[in-house]
Amino acid sequence: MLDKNGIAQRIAQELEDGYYVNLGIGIPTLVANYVPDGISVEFQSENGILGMGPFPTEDQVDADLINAGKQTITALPGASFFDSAMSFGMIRGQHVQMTVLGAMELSQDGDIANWKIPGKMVKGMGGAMDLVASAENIIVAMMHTNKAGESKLLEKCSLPLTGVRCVRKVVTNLGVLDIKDGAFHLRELAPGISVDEIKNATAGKLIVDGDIPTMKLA
Amino acid sequence: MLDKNGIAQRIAQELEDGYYVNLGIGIPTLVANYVPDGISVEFQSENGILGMGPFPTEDQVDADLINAGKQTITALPGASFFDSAMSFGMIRGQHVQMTVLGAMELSQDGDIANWKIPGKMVKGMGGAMDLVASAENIIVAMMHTNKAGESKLLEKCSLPLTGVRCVRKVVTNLGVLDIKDGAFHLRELAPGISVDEIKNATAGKLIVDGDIPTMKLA
Amino acid sequence: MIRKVVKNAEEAVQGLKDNMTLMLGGFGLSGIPENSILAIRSNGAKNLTCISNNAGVDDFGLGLLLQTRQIKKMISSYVGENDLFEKLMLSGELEVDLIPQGTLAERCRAAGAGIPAFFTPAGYGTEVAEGKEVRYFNDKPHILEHAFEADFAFVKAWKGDEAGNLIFKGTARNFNPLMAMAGKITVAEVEELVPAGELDPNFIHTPGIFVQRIFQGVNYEKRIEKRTVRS
Amino acid sequence: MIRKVVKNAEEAVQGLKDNMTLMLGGFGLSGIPENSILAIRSNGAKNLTCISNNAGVDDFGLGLLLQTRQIKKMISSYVGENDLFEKLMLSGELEVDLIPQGTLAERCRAAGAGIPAFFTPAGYGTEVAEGKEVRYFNDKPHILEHAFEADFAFVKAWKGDEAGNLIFKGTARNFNPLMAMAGKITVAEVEELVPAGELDPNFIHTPGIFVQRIFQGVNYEKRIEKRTVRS
Repeated sequence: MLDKNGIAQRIAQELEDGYYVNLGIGIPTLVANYVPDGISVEFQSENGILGMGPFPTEDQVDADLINAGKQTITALPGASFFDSAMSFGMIRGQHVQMTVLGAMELSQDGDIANWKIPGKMVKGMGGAMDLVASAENIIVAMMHTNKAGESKLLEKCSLPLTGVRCVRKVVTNLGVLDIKDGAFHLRELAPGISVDEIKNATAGKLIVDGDIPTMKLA
Repeated sequence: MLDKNGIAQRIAQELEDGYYVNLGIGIPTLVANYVPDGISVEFQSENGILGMGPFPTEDQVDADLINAGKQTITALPGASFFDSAMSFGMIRGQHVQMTVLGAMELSQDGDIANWKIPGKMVKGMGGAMDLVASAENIIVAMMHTNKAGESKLLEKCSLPLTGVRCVRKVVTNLGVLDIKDGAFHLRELAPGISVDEIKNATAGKLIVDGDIPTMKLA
Repeated sequence: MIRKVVKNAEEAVQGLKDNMTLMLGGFGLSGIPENSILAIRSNGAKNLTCISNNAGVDDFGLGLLLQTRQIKKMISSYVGENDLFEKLMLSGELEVDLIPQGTLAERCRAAGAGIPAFFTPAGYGTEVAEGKEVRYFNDKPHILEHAFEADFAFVKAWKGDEAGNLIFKGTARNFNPLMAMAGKITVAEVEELVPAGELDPNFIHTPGIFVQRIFQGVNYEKRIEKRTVRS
Repeated sequence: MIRKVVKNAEEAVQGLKDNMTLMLGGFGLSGIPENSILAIRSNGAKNLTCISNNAGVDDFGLGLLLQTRQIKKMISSYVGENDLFEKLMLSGELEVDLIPQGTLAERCRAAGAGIPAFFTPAGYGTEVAEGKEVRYFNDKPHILEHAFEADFAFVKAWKGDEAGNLIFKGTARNFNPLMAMAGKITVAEVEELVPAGELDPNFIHTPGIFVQRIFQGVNYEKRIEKRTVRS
């Protein structure tokens, strides 16, 4: 089974040289720590920076330099700042090649729900709806089941949607699954996880085609 | 009768303190020479400058600094440069308080034709259609009649339109006329011009209400 | 030079009245018009509709106008981080309209640029799209969104000049330049106000034409919501 | 650092083929991609559709691609100043689509920003509006306009860095930043190419994400169409 860092590490294998990448809050943020050697990517944060760097040292902290999670950050050489319309122009215009975000639920059609739980305080969707409606290459990072042990990979989402038919791939603590043709297609198992464990934890239609390899993490 | 400079001088009296102004090519350009004392205005050129100054001296000439007529210009203190989308954002968003442009024909409904003569080479509308469709305060500067002596103030335009129901005022070599309620309303006479001369030169519906004063030029 | 400089925030908010719609720049607590918010509180106008990406925290930013119950409605993309907000929202005292962040930004820009409506894919198939026109472009569904209208826009810049030109710093730029374009009256507060001619015309983020009133702000707190440092 | 630097214009136009749609920055002869135009001429691709505010003059700018009959169609707002253009247009060898300048600019931006269509008042009631959807907003008629699509965008900047960030100078900015956003492949030629980190990230006009290929141009002529001086 993977922990949060393991999920991030596996997702980082999806990065390709030259990608501009938007990372959501939580597990997705950790992906930046595992960029494979020999490839160059740049991170975009939708509040208006391209070329986002690591957290600052104490003396670098600047209230005018934060990420979408409102954390203080730094800018790398070659960075640029821009306004929110330009930022979402990049996103809607599909200039960002990979988007990683978390989810509460996913459906076998690629629908995603990650912003609202009826009856609870709703904080808002932030930029998530723009991201999922626009990007071609959306990867979800999440636990396979919720705290109650129920599957988050469903036939249909029960929560209000963030976007429809948009997620192509999900990396969970149990494995890697592609989403296409109305089903979850199991591609890789997390270390120590069996196909049966995935079957038990997946409520939506699951396709297991041939031998499923266990993922390789460096 | 006014010459081109006289028309420009009279139009300049329409300027108010704090106006941002877009001047078209030809007579309108001359308006900048007659800004009344004691008021401050800024000139916008739609190719991307606010705070346009006079023509440069020989040693100031810069290929990267031109106006919409492609003439070399200068920038005044407080100027700014911007892209064409921002520039027309200013125009469409009605941030420019006064637009002065030329016309081939005007109708009594405020329609304007100034970009195309069927059968002749058509050069294009440039920014004129955006300007006339957007601005609240459009003043046309032109001769009252064409080279054949025919009125350019018509019941209906015969040439392809640049915009409909948009022109509020026209200053010609013969006088000043407001356009409203489907008619030209004579407001001022050019020096030496009689009401009858205006009547003879105006093909569209003309309203002459009371005594018409002769305009005052400083 | 067109005169735009006002003495302070109090003078800048003159004309602000009950029931008006305001835009306020900033993302989180970064780039928020701190001085103007305090002056709006002193002004006391009530039943305000505020368009702002976030709603501040309990004791800073727009949270201050929630304390005084001056806000009737918030139009935002994300409103966490505020206990009073939650209480007012759940009790029905505060209306909240949640909008995708990119749509929020584009609706501000559209207002300033004279674009009354545009199509965007964001929110299709979600409750955000309810009641909105759907149209396909290149086989992809989009929804029609409209420009905002705002009586006042309050923005915060790093530097500004007496002609109203503004320069923002880092990610404190965010919604500020878009809202500056969109206000019937746009008020800019700046950390440093300089004479016209001191800012390079090539590097102006907001041309002065969009700014009706400008003043040099005081006592900037520039609070940091999540100070995160490298170990 | 994402690799974007190419050796020269010839390398930058690789992949350009017959029947493609190109965008080319510039207003008049100011800010035009001089090097790229020469490379397009050498490349020889034919039946090109060119989106550009103007069409150059007889012996400079896009006029050079008219000479070689590489352009099938021009999409512009103003095309005077060019005898060959007139001849080709009147003989039917060249298609011309004339578009209001602000609509041209906004359709470029829309293409880059993922906005497939928007409403604008420009052109309502004129032949520009023929066949287009009309809708009233605030009692004012608007027409629906669509985003462009372009296989290549060629832009010219003053300075650029190896990350693809661009800075323009004066009114040579014009359409360049908008077209840079809109090309499937955007080629930027710059007067001065510097290492990443040398340009202030606060004053980038076009963020590098929009630029796929960048090179330092040579032998800039920067011709002036109407040299006008004060006496």
